[in-house]
Amino acid sequence: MTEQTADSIIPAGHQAETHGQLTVFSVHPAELETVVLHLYRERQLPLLMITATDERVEGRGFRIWYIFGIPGENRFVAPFLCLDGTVEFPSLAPAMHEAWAYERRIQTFFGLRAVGHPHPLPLILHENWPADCYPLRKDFGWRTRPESAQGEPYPFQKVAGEGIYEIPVGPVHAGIIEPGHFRFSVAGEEVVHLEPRLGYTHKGSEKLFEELPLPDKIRLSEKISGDSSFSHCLAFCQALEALAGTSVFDRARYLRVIYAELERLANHLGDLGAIMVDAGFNFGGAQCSRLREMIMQINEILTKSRFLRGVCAIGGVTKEIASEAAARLTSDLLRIKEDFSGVMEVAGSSASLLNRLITTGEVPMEIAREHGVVGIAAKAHGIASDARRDYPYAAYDRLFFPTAFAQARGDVYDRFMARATEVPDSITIILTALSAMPPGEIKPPSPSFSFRKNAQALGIVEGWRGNIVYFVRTDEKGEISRVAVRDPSFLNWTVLGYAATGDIVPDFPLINKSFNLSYSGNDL
Amino acid sequence: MHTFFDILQILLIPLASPLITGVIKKLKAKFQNRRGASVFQPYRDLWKLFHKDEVISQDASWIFRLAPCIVFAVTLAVGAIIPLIDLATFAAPAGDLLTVIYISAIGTFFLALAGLDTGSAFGGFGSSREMTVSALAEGGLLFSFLVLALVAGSANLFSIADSILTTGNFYLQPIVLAGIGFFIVLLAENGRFPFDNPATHLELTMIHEAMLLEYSGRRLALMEWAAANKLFVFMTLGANLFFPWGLMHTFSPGALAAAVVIFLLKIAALCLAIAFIESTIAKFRFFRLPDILFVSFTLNIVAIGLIK
Amino acid sequence: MTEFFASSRGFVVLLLLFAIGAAGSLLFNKNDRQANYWSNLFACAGSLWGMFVAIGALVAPEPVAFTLGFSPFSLLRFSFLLDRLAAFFLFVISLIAFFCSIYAIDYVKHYYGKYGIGTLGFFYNIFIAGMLLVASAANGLFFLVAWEIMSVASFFLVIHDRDEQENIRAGLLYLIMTHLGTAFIIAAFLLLYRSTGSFDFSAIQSGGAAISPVVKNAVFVLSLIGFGTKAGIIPLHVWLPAAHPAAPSHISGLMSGVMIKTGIYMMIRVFLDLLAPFPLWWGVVLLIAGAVSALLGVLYALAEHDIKKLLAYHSIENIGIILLGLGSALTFLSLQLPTLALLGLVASLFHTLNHATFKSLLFLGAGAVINQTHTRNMEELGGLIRLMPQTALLFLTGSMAISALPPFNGFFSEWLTFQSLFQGIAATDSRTIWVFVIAAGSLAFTGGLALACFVKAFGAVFLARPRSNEAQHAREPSFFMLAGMWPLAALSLLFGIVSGYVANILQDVAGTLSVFQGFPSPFLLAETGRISAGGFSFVSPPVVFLLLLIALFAVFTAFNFLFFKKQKTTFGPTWDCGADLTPRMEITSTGFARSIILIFKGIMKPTMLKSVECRDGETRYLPKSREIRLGISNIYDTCLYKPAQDLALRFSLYARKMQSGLINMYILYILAALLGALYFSL
Amino acid sequence: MIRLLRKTVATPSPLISIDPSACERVDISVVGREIEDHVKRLFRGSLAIRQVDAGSDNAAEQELVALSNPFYDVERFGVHFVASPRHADMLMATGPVARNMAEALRRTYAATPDPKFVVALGDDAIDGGIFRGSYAVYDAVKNVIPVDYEIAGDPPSPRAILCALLKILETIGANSLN
Repeated sequence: MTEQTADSIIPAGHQAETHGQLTVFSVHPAELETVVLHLYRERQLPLLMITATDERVEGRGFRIWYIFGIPGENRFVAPFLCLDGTVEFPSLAPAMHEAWAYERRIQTFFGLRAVGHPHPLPLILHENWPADCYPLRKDFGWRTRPESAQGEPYPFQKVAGEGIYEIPVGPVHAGIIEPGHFRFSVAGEEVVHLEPRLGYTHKGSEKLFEELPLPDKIRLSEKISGDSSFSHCLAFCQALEALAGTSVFDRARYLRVIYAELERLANHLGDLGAIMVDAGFNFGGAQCSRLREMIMQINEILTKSRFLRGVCAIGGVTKEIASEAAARLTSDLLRIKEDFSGVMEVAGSSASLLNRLITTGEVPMEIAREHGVVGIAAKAHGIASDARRDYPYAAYDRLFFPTAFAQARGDVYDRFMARATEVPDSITIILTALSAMPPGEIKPPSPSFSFRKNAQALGIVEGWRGNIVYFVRTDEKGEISRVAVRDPSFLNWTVLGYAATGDIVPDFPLINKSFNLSYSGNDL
Repeated sequence: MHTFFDILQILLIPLASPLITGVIKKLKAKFQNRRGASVFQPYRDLWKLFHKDEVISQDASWIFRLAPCIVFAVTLAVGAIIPLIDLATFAAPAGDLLTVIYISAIGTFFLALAGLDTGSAFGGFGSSREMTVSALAEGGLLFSFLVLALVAGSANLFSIADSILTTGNFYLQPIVLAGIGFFIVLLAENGRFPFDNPATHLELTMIHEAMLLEYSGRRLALMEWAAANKLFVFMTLGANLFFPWGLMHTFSPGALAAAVVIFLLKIAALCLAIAFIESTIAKFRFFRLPDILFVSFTLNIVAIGLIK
Repeated sequence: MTEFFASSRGFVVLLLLFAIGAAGSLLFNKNDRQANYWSNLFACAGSLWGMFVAIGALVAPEPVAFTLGFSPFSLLRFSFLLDRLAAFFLFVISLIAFFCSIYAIDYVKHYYGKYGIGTLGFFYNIFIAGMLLVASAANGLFFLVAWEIMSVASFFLVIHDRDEQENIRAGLLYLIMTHLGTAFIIAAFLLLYRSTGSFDFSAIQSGGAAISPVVKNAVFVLSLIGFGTKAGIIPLHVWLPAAHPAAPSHISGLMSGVMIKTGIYMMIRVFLDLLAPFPLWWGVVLLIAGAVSALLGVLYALAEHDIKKLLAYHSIENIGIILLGLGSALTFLSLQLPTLALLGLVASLFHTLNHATFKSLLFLGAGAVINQTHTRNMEELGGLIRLMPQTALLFLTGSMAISALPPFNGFFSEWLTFQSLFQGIAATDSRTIWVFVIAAGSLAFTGGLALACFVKAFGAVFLARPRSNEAQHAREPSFFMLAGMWPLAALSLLFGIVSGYVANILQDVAGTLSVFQGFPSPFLLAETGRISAGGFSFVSPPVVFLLLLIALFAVFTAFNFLFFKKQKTTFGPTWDCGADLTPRMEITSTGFARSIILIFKGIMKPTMLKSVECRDGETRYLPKSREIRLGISNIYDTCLYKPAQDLALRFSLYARKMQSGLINMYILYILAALLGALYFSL
Repeated sequence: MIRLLRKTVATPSPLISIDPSACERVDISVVGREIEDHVKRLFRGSLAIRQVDAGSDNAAEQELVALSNPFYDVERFGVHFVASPRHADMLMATGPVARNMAEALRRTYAATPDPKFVVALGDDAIDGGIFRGSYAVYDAVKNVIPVDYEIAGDPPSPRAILCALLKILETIGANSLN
C-alpha cells in the first residue's frame, strides 16, 4: 500500500498536512457533509472518532475532527472543521448515525451546538450540572466544582400503552459492577424498550489529561478503564511516540504484544466465567474465575502489578521478561490452554447453558453496522474489525494472526464464542512472541521528550473489548493541549438497548455481561 | 411420649432447617473447588440479622410488616402436620394432603403480597414470577400426592406413609414417577435450580430473593428462615411420603435410632441431589419453566394411568 | 313459629315486603333520599324475612307446598314448593340480599341527583323478589314468569348507570343472551310438557318414567344451554363479564353472588330431581363444562385489569367449580354410586353458599373502592390500604376465601369438590376416570391461578403507591357500606371454621332429593366438627384454624414481644438503586399476569400491537413516540358468535327468498309444518 | 455430566491460605470510630458486604469479584456480598466519588440498617488519588458519607483486601485461616 491511496482521498483544493500515520485537512462547514460522507459511504472507511479541540487561546477557535482509519494501510485521515467566531456546527447524525453520540458529547463538553441533531440532549453530565458548564473549554478551571443545579429530570423515552411499566435499575447495581442506570419499559417480562443512561463515573479525565504532569498523564491513562490498563496506556504512549518521533525498541515491541495479550486473556477468561455464572452455570463460572486468577498472578509475578500498571512507557516497556521467566510463562500458558479447553469442552456440551446463550440478546446486523460497533460485539456479527491486523502496532505485523470469528447472529452465544476462540489464539500469539523475541534494550534511557508543536497524533490499540483510540494534540509550545479518548464501550453502549429489546427481563444480565462494557471508559 | 415427639417435631423443623441450607451451600462450594462457608453459616447469618436494626420502606403497609410472621408461622404449621419421625401425632386431623398444600399457599400468598407492598419494581416482578411458577406447580404437587393417595386409598399423609411402607412395592413405578414429579415441584416451590438461582446477585433474574430485597434485619431473618423451613418441609415430605422406609411405627429406642438415621440419610441424599443439579446445569430461561412443571404434572398423570 | 314463616302466609308477607318496597320507591321517585331509605330498608326487611322463611322450610319435617291465587290459564299455576333444596337457595339469596341492601343504603347515595333512585329501588326489590320466586316456583310456566321478572329487572339494573355507552351495550348483550337462554328453557319445558302433560314439577317428576330417552337428552341439552347461559358457563358467558361490572356494585354482588346460582339451582332441580335417572354422559358433560369454565374463567380474570370484570370472570370460574361438584354427582348417580353422588352435590351446594358470601363481599369491596376513586381500572389504583384500611382488610379476607386458603370457607368447599373428584378417580372405572383426572387437574391449576390472580388484584388495588390522583384521595367508606361488608367477611371465616356442621346441614338438604332416599350418608361428623369424605380423607376445620392461629400467635408474640425488642426500626424510601421511584415503576396488573397469559397463549391468544412514530423519514432511531397495546383476542366472538350471527343472517336472507308472496307456497309451508309436527308427536 | 465431574475432581484445590503474619503488613487505617466489640463479635462469623462503585475504574471491582474465586474463597470466612443495601453490614465504597454518584452513595448509606460500617477501598476512595481536585469528583468517600476504615492500594490485591477484612474483624485465628 502506498501513500497515494491516502492522498487520493483528500478532495482537490485542500491543503493536507501529514505527520506520521495521520493526515489532516481542513474543510469548510458547507462541504463537511460531502467530504465526510464520501469517506464514510463511498470509501467505506471506519470512523474512529469525532472530537473537538478548543484552540481559541491560539486564535483558531474551536476545531472538530472527524477521524477515519484506512485499514490495511495503517494510516489515518482526519478532515477537520474550524469554527471561528461561532459555536454552531452542522450535525452529521441524521446521515451518519455513528456521529450521534460523538456530537452530543462535543455539545455537552464544549458547548458547541450540533445544528440539525435529532436528539441534542447532554450526555454524561446529569441534570445536577449547570446548563452553561462546558468543562473541556480552556477557560474552565479544572479544579472548579460548579454549583449544584436543579435541571429538568432526564426525559427517558416513555412507552405509552396501558399495562406497560418501567423497571429502573442502577446506578447502584446488585452485583459488583460499575454504576450506570438502565430504564426498562416492559410488557410483563418482555423488554419493549431499554434506555441505558450513563455518566455516573465521570471524573473529568480528559480535562485532567490536559493539566497533569506527563508521568501522571500516563498513570491516568491506565485508570481510564482499570481492566484495560495496559491497552489504554499503550494507545496513549503510541500517540505520544508519534508526536515525539520516538522509535520503539524491537524487544519492547514483542513485550508489548505479550502484555497486551495477557490482559486480553485475563479479561476474556473472566468474562467467559461471568457469562456462565449469570446463566447459572456454576461449574464454568468457578473454573474460568480460577483460570483468570492464574493469569492475574502471572501478571503479578512478571510485573508486580496484577493490572500491568506502570509497565508501558514512552518508547518501550519497563518490565523485562527474563529467559527463565519466559520458560515458566510458556509452560504455565500451555497448561492453562489445556485446562481451558477442558472447561470449554464441558461448557460446549451443556445443553442447558447453550439454550440460555443461543438467540439471546441478538443485535440486528444493520443496527450493529450503523452504530459502528467494534471489538467483540462486531466479531459476533462476523465483522472482521481488529486493530491488530488493520493498523498493526507493536510487533503484530510480524506475528501469527488468526482469522476473524465468523458467526453472524450477533447473540450472546456469538459474543461468548468470540471470546472463547480468542483465548487460545492469544496464548499462541504470546508463545510465538516469546520465541521470536529478539534480545536488546526495552526502554530508552532518558525520559526527556519533546513533542512536535501544534501537531496531532493518533494511537490505536485493540483492547480486549475492541479498539481503543487516543487522539492527542499539542499547542504552539509543544505542550499537550488535548487528549481525546475513545473507549470501544462508547460505541457498543449504543446498541445494548437494541440487544435487550424483545428479550425478557431475566435474560438482561446475561446480555449485558456478554458485552461487558466499560462504564468508566465511556464516562471518562 | 407422643407429646414429647410432637413438641420435638414442631421444634425440629425450624431448628434444623438452616443446617440444610448450610449443607447444600457447602456441597455446592465443593463442586466449585472451593472450601465454602461452614455448614453452620446460616445460623450465624440469622443470629446476626436478628440483632440488626431495620430500615422499612415508607410505602410499606402492615402487610409488609406482618408477612414475615405469617410466612414463618405457615411453615411451622405445615411442619407440625407432616410425618417426620413417627407416624402418630396429634396433627393427624389436619394432615390431609390438600390441607398441607393450601396452608403452604398462605405463605406464598403473603410473600407475594409483601413483594408488591413497597412498590419497588423488583418486588413486583418477583411476585409476578413467584405466582406464575407456583400457580403452575400446584397441579404437579397435588397430583404427585394424589398418586400416593390412590395407592394408599387415603389422602391423609400419615395413612399414606403408613400404607406406602407396607404396600409400596406393588406400585414402585408410579411412586417413582410421582416422586420425580414431586421433586420438580420441590425445586420450583423453593426457588432452586433450574427455576431460580438462590445464590444470584442479579436482581433482574431473581424470583424469591427479589421479593425480599426490601427486607432487612429481623424480618429478613424470619423470611430467610421461613424459606429454609419450607425447603426442609418439602424435603421431608419427599423423603417420608415417597420413600417412607424407616419411619417409626411404634416407639422403641431402636426404632427411633433407625428412624432418625435413615431420615437423615434421605435428607442428605436430597441435599446432594439439589447441590448436584445446581452445580451441573444452567438455570433455565423463564419461559421454559412452565414446560418442566407440565412435565411434572404429566408424569403424575402417567403414574395414575399405571395404577388404574 | 317456624311453621308460620314457612307457609303460604309467611311467603305472602315476604312478597308483600318487596312489593311495598318496590311500590314505595316508585312513589318517592322525586325524593332521592326517601326513595333510597324506603327501598333498601324494605329490601332488608324482606331479605331478613326471607331468611326466616328459608330456615322455617329447612327445619320443617316435610317439604312445604302451596298455591297462591288463581290463574287464568289452566296450565299456569302459582304453586310453590319449599323443599330443603329450594329453602337452601332461598336462604342464600336472602342472606346475600340482606347485606347488599344494608350496603346499598350508603352506596346508592352517590347516585343522588344523577339517576332516578326510585326506579333503582323499584327494580332492586323486584329483582330480589324475582330470584326468590325462581327458587320457590313449582310450576314450569310460573317459573318462566319468575325467571323473566328476574331477568328483566336485572336488565334495568344493569343499564341503571346509563351515561356510559358501554353499559348500555352490556345491558343489550345481556338482554339478548338471557332471552336466548330463556328460549332454550321454554323449549325444554315444552318438551317436558309434551311428554308428561303438565308444567307442574311434581307431575313431571312422577311422570318421569314416561319420558323417552331422546326427549330426556334433548331436555338436558336445551336446559343446559338455557340455564348455563344464566350461570355463565363458557362459552355462553359472554354477557356476564360485560353486564356484572356495568351494574351498581351491590347489584353486581347480587348478580354474581346469587343470581347466576339460580341457573345452578334449576340444573339441580331439573336434572337430579325431575329427570333422574339419566345416562352417564350428562355428568361427563357437566364435568367437562365445569373444568373448562373454571380454568378459562380464571385465565380471563388474570388478563383483566378492570376490577369488576376480574371479579365477574371469577364468578365464571366458581360456577365451573360448582359444576364440577354437580357433574360428579350426576356421574356417580349414573354409575350407581349414590353415596359419592351425595358428596359431590354437597360440595357444589357448599361452594354455592361460600361463593355467594365471598364474591358479594368482593364486589361490595370493589364498589367501595370505585365509589372513592371513580375508576374500575386497576392500573390507576394502588396504595389504598393506607387510606381505606378496613376495606382493604375486608377485600383481603374475600381474596383469601376465594383463593381457597384455609381456614376460610372457600377452602373447605373446594376440599369437598376435590374429594368427590378424587373419589371419581379412585372408585370409577376406565370409562370415566380420565374425565375426573381432567376435572381434578383443571381444579388444581385453577386454584393456583386464582391465588395468582388475587395477589394481582389485591396488590394492584391496595398495595404500593397510588398510581393516580384519584387514588390518592380515597377515604374509608361510610357506616352502612362497612356494615354490609363486615358480616360477610365474618361469615366467610365462620362458614370455614364450622364447615363440618354446615356440610352436615347441606347433606340433609341434598339428601332429601328423592334420588338419595335410602342410602347411607358419606359423612361422619365427629365431635371436632370435622368433615370427611368417606374413609378416603377427612379434615378438621377447627383444628386447622387453631393450628394456624396458634402458630401465628406464637411467632408474632415471640417476634414482637419476647425476643429482639431492642432493635430499632427506621423508615426510609423504598430502595431504588440510587435513582428516583415513581408510580410508573410499580408492576401493573397487566404486567403481573402477562407471563401466565403468554404461557397459556394457545388458549388466550395474547396480542401485542406496537406503533412507533418516527421523527422523520431518515432516522428510524429514537422515535418520537412509541405505544404498545397488550391484550387478548376474544375467540368467542370470532369463532362462535360471529359465525352464528353470519349464519343467522344468511338464513334470514334465504328465508326472504322463500317469502315469494304466493299463497300456494305458504300453504305448502304450513302443510309441511303440520306433517312434521304430526310425525314428532306420534 | 461425567466429563464435568471428572474435570471438577481433576481440578486441584487452589485455595490460598492466609498467613496471619503476612496480614500484619496490610495497610488499613481507622478513620471513624473503632467498631465496638459486641458489634464485631456479631459480624465476625457473618459479614454481608454491599459494594458501591462511586466512580471507580473497575479495577477494584474486579479484585472484589476475585475474592469469591476458588483461590480466595471469601465465603469460608462467613463474608459474602449481597444484592441490596438493606441486607448489608458493610458498605465497601470504591472510587473518588464522582459528582454524579454522590447522591446515590448517600442514599445507599441511608438504606443500610445499623449497625453498619463503611470501608473506603483503594487510593482513589481514600483521597481521590490521581483524580484529586478534579471538577467532577468529591475526592474521597469520607467527604460524602462517614467512613470507618480505609484500605489502601491501587487497587489493593484480593489478598490484601482479605487480610484487611480479617484484621478489621480481628478474626485472625489459627482455626479459620489455614
